[in-house]
Amino acid sequence: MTTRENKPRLTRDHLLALLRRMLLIRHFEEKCAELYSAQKIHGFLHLYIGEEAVAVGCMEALGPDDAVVATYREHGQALARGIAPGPIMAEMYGKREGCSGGRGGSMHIFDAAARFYGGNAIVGGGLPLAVGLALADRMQGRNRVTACFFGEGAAAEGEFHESLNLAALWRLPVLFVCENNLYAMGSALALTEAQTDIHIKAASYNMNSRVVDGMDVIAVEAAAREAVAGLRAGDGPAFLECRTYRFRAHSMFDAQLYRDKAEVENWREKGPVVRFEKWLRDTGHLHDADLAKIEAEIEAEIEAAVAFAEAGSWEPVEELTRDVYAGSAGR
Amino acid sequence: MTDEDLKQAVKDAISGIAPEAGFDALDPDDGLREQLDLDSMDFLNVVIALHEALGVDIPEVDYPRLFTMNGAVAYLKARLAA
Amino acid sequence: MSATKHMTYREAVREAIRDALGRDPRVFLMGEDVGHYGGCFAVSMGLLDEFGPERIRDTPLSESGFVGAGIGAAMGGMRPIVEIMTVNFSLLALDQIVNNAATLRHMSGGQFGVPLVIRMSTGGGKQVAAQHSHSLEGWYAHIPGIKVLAPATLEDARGMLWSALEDPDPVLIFEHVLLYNMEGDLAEDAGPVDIDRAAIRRAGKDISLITYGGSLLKTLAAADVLAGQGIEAEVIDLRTLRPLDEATIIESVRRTRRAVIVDEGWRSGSLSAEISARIMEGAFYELDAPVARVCSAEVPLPYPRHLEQAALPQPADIVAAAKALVGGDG
Amino acid sequence: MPQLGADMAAGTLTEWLKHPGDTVRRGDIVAVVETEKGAIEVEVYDDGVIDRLMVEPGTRVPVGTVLATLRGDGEAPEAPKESPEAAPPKPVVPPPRRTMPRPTAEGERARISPAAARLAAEKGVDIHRLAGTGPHGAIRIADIEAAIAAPTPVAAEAESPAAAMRRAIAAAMGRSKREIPHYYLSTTIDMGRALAWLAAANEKRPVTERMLYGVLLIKAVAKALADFPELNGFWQDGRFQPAEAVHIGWAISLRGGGLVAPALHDAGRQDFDSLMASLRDLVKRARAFRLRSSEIGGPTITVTSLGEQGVESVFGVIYPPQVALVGFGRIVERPWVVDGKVAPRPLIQASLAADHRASDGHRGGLFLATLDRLLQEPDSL
Repeated sequence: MTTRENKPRLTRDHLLALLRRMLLIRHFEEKCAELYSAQKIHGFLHLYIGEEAVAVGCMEALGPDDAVVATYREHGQALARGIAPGPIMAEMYGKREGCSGGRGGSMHIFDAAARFYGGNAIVGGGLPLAVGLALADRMQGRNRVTACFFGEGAAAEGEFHESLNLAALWRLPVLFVCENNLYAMGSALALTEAQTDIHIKAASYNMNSRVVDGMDVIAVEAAAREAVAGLRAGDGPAFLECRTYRFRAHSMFDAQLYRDKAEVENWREKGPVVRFEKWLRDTGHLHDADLAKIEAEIEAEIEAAVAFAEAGSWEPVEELTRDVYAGSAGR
Repeated sequence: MTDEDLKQAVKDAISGIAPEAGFDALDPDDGLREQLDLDSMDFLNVVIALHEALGVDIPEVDYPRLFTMNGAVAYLKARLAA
Repeated sequence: MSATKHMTYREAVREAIRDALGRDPRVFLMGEDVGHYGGCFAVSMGLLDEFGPERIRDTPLSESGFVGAGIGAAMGGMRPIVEIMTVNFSLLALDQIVNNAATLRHMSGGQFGVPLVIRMSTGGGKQVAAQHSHSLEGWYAHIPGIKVLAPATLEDARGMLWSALEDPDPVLIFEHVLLYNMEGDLAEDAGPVDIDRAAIRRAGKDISLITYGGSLLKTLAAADVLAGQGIEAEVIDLRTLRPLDEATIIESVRRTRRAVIVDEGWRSGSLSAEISARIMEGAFYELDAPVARVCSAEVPLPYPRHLEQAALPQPADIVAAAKALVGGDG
Repeated sequence: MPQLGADMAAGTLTEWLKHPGDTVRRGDIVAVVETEKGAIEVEVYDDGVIDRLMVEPGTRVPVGTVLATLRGDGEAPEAPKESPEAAPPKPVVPPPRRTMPRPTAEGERARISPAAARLAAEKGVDIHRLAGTGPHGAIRIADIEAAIAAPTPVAAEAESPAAAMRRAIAAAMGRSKREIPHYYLSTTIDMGRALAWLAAANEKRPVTERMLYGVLLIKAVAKALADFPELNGFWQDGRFQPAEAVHIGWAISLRGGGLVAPALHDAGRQDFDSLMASLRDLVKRARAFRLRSSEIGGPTITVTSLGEQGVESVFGVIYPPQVALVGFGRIVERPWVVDGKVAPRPLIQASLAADHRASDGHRGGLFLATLDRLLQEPDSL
């Protein structure tokens, strides 16, 4: 664990809150896997298990007015951002009570109140949006930050380079968070990138750019706070490469031929939750009773979310074209 | 006027109404109207034609006596003689 | 007749941009070479000096990047006018336009709208060869969630922009390359115009000639020729390609019972194909002849002038198509 | 069989890693399944004891099939759970608006524009004998309008007038039976007074002005129609359009077949002499095929009388777009009760065929009753 001087305020409440949020994400994602097998959730499902520390750590640095642009693997970010599990689960079911009205599903979580500008299913598609949001804030004199999450796969897309250049060129308050989980879908990073240190690419666009251990929630939080402080001071965009690992397949239909089980087990021991629990126990912050209480609360919260989704309703077909255009039923 | 003249007069009256009427196969003692498909309007026009051709007035009550060719000839002969 | 000013279509567009920038601080222009260079078609000449680099923003050659940024800025409360140099380069930004701009409102359950205007030039005829001469507005008219306009007159070039900016959803404006130098008189007080109805530019009883944008002048010329031969052609300027003003189209065809559609796109799967289908659906029993179409030859537009002109729809083609339908002594 | 991916419909169980009686924890891998994308481990989401294995290794089963049953620690084996909640209703995509089918012309398909086809159908123009002047020789509106204007069909030289008439009658009668819901009524009318009045009237008249009883029938029908407008007019564009005046189409049968019903204009207001004169003239010219087309069009109702050689009663087919037809049978001497006593009287069967869209039986009955009453007072006609 890092013990550098700029580590966040490590009060017990704060540490347990971090653990609680990571456990909520972990259990939520495992419940999603179960519900997918039971054909309650359809289509594509990309789970965040193993990468919880990145979302939880980064969200600590953002305020309620800041904006978040994420990708199709965004359940963890949505939960960490404070969107209630019920509407997210209902969205997975495709119910109209879902946070996107049931229309987006797992890959398209939207929430205006949380300024959560969605899951974007086109790799790299969200980066230009984040640049635009930051541009609008800057032009309207609002001191807000836009955080943009994406995987290392996006680094191969043209939009990655165009967006980083625009943000740096116009000194826009964007926090680019790259979740480098070593595999772009089925291809190991070394097979797709000449330069596998993604943060070096970002640095070449003349912006603050660094790498951090994505499995260490405290380290991620510290790095995120430092980067966001720079953004708010007008230093221009910042890039954070979080080295992490996804314990489950890229998506639900993936035999994971591209990696062997030993590697997965190896990373599982180094997983964010296991490590953080161990560190909290070693430092006396966490006792069995606390953990049991947290686990029970989360269990109940997850069951309630599933019940909320099960009880949800289907959007009537008559509303099919509502919102294609503003106001009208669409033409 | 001879019987032949009278028969010709009747034929002329009818052909003015029904130009395509064929007299050669006509049975002189059978109904003219049935054989030549003459309805009441046609028959009235025949009566009018005979009146104009022969100057003879034929009251409605005598119509039945004109229903066959021979009957007509006999009736007209009598009326003209009177 | 109110006082008028003689100007070009290009100046009318510039006037529209200047007017919008003046009316609303949220409006800003973004695109390649719109600032220092003054716009590749000189539309935004002088605007940088007048409004400054914050609101007249040159961008790197990153169509997907700056169109996506325009979408983000619109979602963030601005009213951006993004200029893509030509429809040919817009292919690089198709993902942002289709998967983000057109989709977000519906997919977010109505939470996020994209009040964005994208302007781009379109069409051929200037011998710049295949990669710079496409006419693909028909593609965009296929996409629910956006609106598509084709200003063909000075009034529309001057008036459509503000109405488009006021629209809460993305609006694409296609300016045909051959129109920029078109001259005419525009009323001094010309202002915003509607953007959801077609216009009958010439009334007629024998046949309806339906067209838009760069083909309007050719179609009006064809109508003159037909008039000389006793055929009164009605010319409809679509003005909006999405939504199509079906009411005006059907009403006209019901009256004239014949229709020729003039569309610079390639025939297969073109906007003219869509309009022909709607006429068949809406006025089938009124048709006295099959619907005809005059489109570009299905070939990458060639560089040499004689080939390019042969590929593009011409007035003579329109006259021939119309006479074939009216037939005989007309 | 768990759903393991968006495009997975079924899977083949290759191997069981747990067996009946084994205790399992949530998250344990219990089996391996082969899919198009390779072998995937199947985990269990509940704690419990394997009860029964329902599927043999090597068999391919659709997603959702129960592979094995689980019971709680120490519980007795029980029946498998019912299938998961029904899939969300298949969204009902509104069927694409069906475009109207094109009316198929009888016989071989003439090339004709839709507008011309509709006009031809409306005006009962037979398109098969028309030559088209439109694109590719297709028939167009101009051709239909020309056909309507000049009834003798342009291209029908080879066809005799009688054959052409037969074709027109066929089209009209066919259309009548297809479109008009006929109802029929009939009544017996004592013609005694009317015929007596006629005989007396004819005695005072020269033979050239002698009248037939048909004229009385026409007058009576015309007068009766004054109180029954719903029988005098046309059914067009889906609704009844009453005629301003009564123009009676008198059906004249032609020798050698064929029928025509020229109109006696404003029959109600013509006096007997003018009616008889125009009737006689029409019959003479009709029978000689020298009727003008203008005289054919225009009747607001048709009356048909079979005359002496006919049968006692006739129920006619309405001539579209009219809405009624009055039929008279042969006058027959029959016993009839007059002032309580039975007496031989000349009786005639009067019938009404009417379009039930425009009028109802009750009104039709009253019309025939009025007709009877008028014929009892020939002076009032």
